[in-house]
Amino acid sequence: MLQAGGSLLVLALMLPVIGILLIMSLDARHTGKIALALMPAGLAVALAIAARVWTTQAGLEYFIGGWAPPLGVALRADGISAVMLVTTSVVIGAAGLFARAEFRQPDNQPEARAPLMFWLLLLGIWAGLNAVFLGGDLFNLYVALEMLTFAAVPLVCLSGKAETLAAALRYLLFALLGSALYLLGAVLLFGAYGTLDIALLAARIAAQANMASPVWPLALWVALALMTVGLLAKTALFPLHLWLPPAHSGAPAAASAVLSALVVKASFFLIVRLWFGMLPGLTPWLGAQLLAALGAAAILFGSVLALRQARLKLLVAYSTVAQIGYLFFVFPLAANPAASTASAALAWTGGWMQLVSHALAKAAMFMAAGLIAETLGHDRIAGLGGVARVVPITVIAFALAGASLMGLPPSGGFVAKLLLLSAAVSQGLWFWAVVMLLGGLLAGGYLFRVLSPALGPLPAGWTPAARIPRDRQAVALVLALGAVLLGFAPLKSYDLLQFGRPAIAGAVTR
Amino acid sequence: MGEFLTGSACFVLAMVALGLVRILRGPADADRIMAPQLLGTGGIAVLLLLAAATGAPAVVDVALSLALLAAFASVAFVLAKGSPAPGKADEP
Amino acid sequence: MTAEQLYGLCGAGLVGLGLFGLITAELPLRRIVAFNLLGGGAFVVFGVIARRGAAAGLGGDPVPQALIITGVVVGFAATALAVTLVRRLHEETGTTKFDQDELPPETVKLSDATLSGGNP
Amino acid sequence: MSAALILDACLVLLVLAVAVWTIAARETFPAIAGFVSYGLLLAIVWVRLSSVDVALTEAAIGGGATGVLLLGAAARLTDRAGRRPAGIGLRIMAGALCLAITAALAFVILTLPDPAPTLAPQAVAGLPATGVGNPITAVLVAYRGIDTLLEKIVLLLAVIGVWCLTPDDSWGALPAPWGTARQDDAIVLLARLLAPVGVVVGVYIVWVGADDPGGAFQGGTILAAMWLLVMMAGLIAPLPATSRRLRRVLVAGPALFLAVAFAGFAMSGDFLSYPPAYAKWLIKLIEAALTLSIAAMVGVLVIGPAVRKR
Amino acid sequence: MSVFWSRAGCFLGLWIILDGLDVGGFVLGCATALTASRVSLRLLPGQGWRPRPIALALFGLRFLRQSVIAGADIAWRALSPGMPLRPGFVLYPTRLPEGHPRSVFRMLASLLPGSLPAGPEAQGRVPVHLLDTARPALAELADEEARFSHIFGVSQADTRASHG
Amino acid sequence: MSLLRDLFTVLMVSAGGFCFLAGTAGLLRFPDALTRLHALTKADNLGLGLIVLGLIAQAPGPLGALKLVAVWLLAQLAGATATQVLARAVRAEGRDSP
Repeated sequence: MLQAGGSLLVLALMLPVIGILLIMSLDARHTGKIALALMPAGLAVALAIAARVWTTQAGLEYFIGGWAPPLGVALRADGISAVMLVTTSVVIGAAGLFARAEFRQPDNQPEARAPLMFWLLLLGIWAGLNAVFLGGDLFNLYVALEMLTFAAVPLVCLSGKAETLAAALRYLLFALLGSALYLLGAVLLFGAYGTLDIALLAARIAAQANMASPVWPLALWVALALMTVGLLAKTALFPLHLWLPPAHSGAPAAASAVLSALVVKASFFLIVRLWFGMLPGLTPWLGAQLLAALGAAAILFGSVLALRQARLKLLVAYSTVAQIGYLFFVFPLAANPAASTASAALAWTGGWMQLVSHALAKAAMFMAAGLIAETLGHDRIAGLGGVARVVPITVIAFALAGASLMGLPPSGGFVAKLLLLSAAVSQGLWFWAVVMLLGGLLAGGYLFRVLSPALGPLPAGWTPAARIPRDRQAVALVLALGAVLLGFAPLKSYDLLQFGRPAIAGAVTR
Repeated sequence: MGEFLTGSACFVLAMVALGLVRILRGPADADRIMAPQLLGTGGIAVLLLLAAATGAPAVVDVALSLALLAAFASVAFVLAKGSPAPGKADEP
Repeated sequence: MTAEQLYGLCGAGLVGLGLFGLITAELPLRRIVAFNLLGGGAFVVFGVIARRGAAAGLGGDPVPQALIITGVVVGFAATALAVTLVRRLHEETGTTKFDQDELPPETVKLSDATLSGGNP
Repeated sequence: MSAALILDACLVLLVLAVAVWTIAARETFPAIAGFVSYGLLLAIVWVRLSSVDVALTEAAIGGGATGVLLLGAAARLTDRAGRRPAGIGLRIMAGALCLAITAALAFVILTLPDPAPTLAPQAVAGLPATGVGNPITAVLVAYRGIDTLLEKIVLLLAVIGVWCLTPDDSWGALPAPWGTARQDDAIVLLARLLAPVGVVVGVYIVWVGADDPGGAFQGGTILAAMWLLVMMAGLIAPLPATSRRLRRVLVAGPALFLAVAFAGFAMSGDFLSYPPAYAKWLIKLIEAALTLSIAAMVGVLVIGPAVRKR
Repeated sequence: MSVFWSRAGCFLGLWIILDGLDVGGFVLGCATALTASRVSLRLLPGQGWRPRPIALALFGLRFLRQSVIAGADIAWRALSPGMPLRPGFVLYPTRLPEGHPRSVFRMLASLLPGSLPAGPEAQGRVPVHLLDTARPALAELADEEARFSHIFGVSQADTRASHG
Repeated sequence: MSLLRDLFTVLMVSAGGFCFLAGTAGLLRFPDALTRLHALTKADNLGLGLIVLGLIAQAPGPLGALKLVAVWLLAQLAGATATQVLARAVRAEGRDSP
């Protein structure tokens, strides 16, 4: 059985794994080189997958070992997977470049812990993310989620400081709770439908729904509820966000960037897979509203808390709590049975645009915050005075990323929020529109708190705690520019997001 | 015969359960760590009985693994107890 | 009541107990144990589903059985990581308790966080 | 009512009682002693559910690795719960929530479709192509080999995570998980006598796994337990995280698995597919390599990282 | 070298007990037995052990008998209404050389009726916990020890460690 | 012959069960940790031994029977080690002194 493009999917999944195995078995001096060499290769594979999805206008699918589901496991890539794969390799690559100097093995000395661990864990996160974006099987996705957890938690406490250990422990406990609930849901689905393959599940659920006397499939809803709650804990949607700020603010800057930009999105991606991919046309209306309500609460609560933070990294982390909220407007807006197809498509595109632009912007922002903290030797917002004069590129990156988060035109964040907003308005869901606008204002508030002193005068007699090389600042700037330039992407390119939607099953079921 | 063996397994399990109640209540940690020991022996007996009752020889392998690892909990406990204050567990 | 139903209820009970412990326990080590109970419950439920799928001369559906093994392994790895984290935390701070309340320290009052920024 | 059903009922009650004890015990240590017992009881539950493979896993993990891990931690961490238990309001709310979830689960389980959907016939039908006789091994290494491969990466990441928790100044130092107290000669004797026997049993469990219950994970865990026992007895030293040999053993299994998986592209057209003529031997080779890696992984996970130098 | 081969033979026997006689398995069994024998020899070098086969078998039978008596003894004490217990400690002066012989003997002693070596010895005296201090436990232990040292060919007077 | 064999099994397994009963009675009634330890290991190991003996009669072949014996021997070894080790732990906790 020849499955076109399948080898690309396998390669995307296995490149980081190969990296981990190589680093573990070779001398530590090669660590950074191996990881950095794999990153362009990974990007090329991701782009090739995206190109394939674009040209075929449908999903790619690969049955591993030639064993078709339900017995075997399928890998699938549709438009959103392709976009996520590309985003992931860009952000991971940027994090790698950013961290290259910081996590270099010392020459002519015995192997050091942090550099070795950092690269291994970064590759672990990458492998986990790719596995999540490509997985077509609920249990395979469970393993993927665990890969992500096991790589992300140690990154949080890479420095070994007591407070980061506590943050990592809290993160791990939340994540384990999430995985356990997710697994339980998957188990129930297997019991009820005899398969773990998302496409097959979708077909069987749809068949059940079409039957003349539909039995209320309680198993389905219990499973969906358990899995969604579990994944929400991993996404840190309010009120399950408690673990996120200490974890993301305690990690090294490059790791925070990856965690905030990508890792929390992986579980969101899975929620979308479940709600849209597994239940095409059956999305529970009340549940979707509830998710959006939590999202709205996250926006308001996270923004207000961001406004109250005294430390820059925590502010950025709370901003992630808030920005995640926007993603959840996709559920009522794209799955509204009353909405027109065009309006639903707008919301869908807007949601993913928000995800991608936030990924780029937040990665840039965490890197910038890390550089600022390095320069100053601390990250107290009260002590930011004049930092723009020392590291102008960094502050510009921070400001550009902030503009995208606020939704200022012409950034990617602007387009995302505009799309979501217009979908909300066209569907008459005014309330969500108001929350989005309010969130933008609050974001402006907390960013202003940072930028206003940063652009002010330097205190007299100030000396930098560390000199920041230009290339590290440039990485943050490029990411921030990317977030802004996303706003200029030709409208046609948004179609990529639509391939395979909403019946992800529809595109690939044979 | 199968019925008798299953019944015996049930009886042994009930005995183990009763013993477990007593042990887990302590008072000392050393009492409590007898629980895995009790379950080790009792569990092996139950498994062997079940293996014979259901004619599943592979179950004997489970009993074998349990027997191989039966002392582990006690050993781990004693070592861990002993380690914060070296020699503490060894003084008479 | 069949044996499968009995064990199914057992699994459901274990899940509830584990979840309760995971939410309410004060010490992280107890939460880790509760997580293991919860996982065990989920696996028992899965095992019941496997048992119900007995066919083709097998005592149960081998696919869920194999997945349970994978799940047990992953659960063990999680336990090991969590226990190590707890021990390291204890080594650093002398306690394993971490702040259960939500706000990290060092927040400023909203009224102080004026839009003019916090310039000293 | 048959004896079997009475046995099942006893077992279920006992498991639930031990679980309640584990959650409700005030002190940590009794809870953990209860939990280790729970693991052993689950092994019997798995036998009753006709999942002997899982029972073996549970016996090896619950009886050996997890017990050592948790008991070690519990005996060392002297933390006690505060006088103030979690707020009564929280407990009631959590209790209600958990009760609701249990009730929903119970209802779902009792109303699962009848006849149950099953993949058993398909799994059996695929066996000839894999050359193994134990369908569970076929699922783990062939049908859903990708899960097993990624699971090994999960284990590897857990090892990396555990190593990552080494304090910087102790990187490369030997972990000393059981202190340096004078060894108890009973333990030493046990290690000397049991370890070689355990090697035979471990290899046997892997070997029979091809056709009967058993397999790489179960056997590997038993080997790991023996390694741990010998270290507990102080007969050999643990290996440091910087040991190249250890790292190669850790990587060997997953690497070979991956190599065979990629070779599948060339040999039979698909990633992770086996050419039918060699399938059986390739699978056994992979299992053998995985066993070594698993033993090393489980061992390292239990030993933990080197601790801070004083 | 003969120690190595005799142990390998034992482990091969164990393999056959476990796996049965199957050709493929037998080859692996041989390899495993050799590995196990190497492990065993490394952990427990062969010097100082000259067990006599027939005596060993007799000792095994005696050991079986003792453990039956031990179990019955406990059962009697536990189930009789008066619960005849007079628990206490004695210090048993062992004459076995330090090291394995003593460890093995303590292990066997822990299976004897009513006695349980508890705690490390001091100056060659092993604290033994007894269920019934009225029994002539010291004499019984000494008797067992004499048999033990005869069978395993360790001299009781020898105070030097049989191996380090 | 089969009847005789079954009778032997019933007898031995019942005796084994009785030993477990006695062991549990000891656990419940004995006054301190060390005496309970006696009850735990000796009675239960004898119980296991008797059950093994009873099941040997039902074993599929000589190898199966030997495997049962191997299980029992391993359990004995574990029991003997655990008793000593636990006895020390009990004394280390200082509840019973010589």
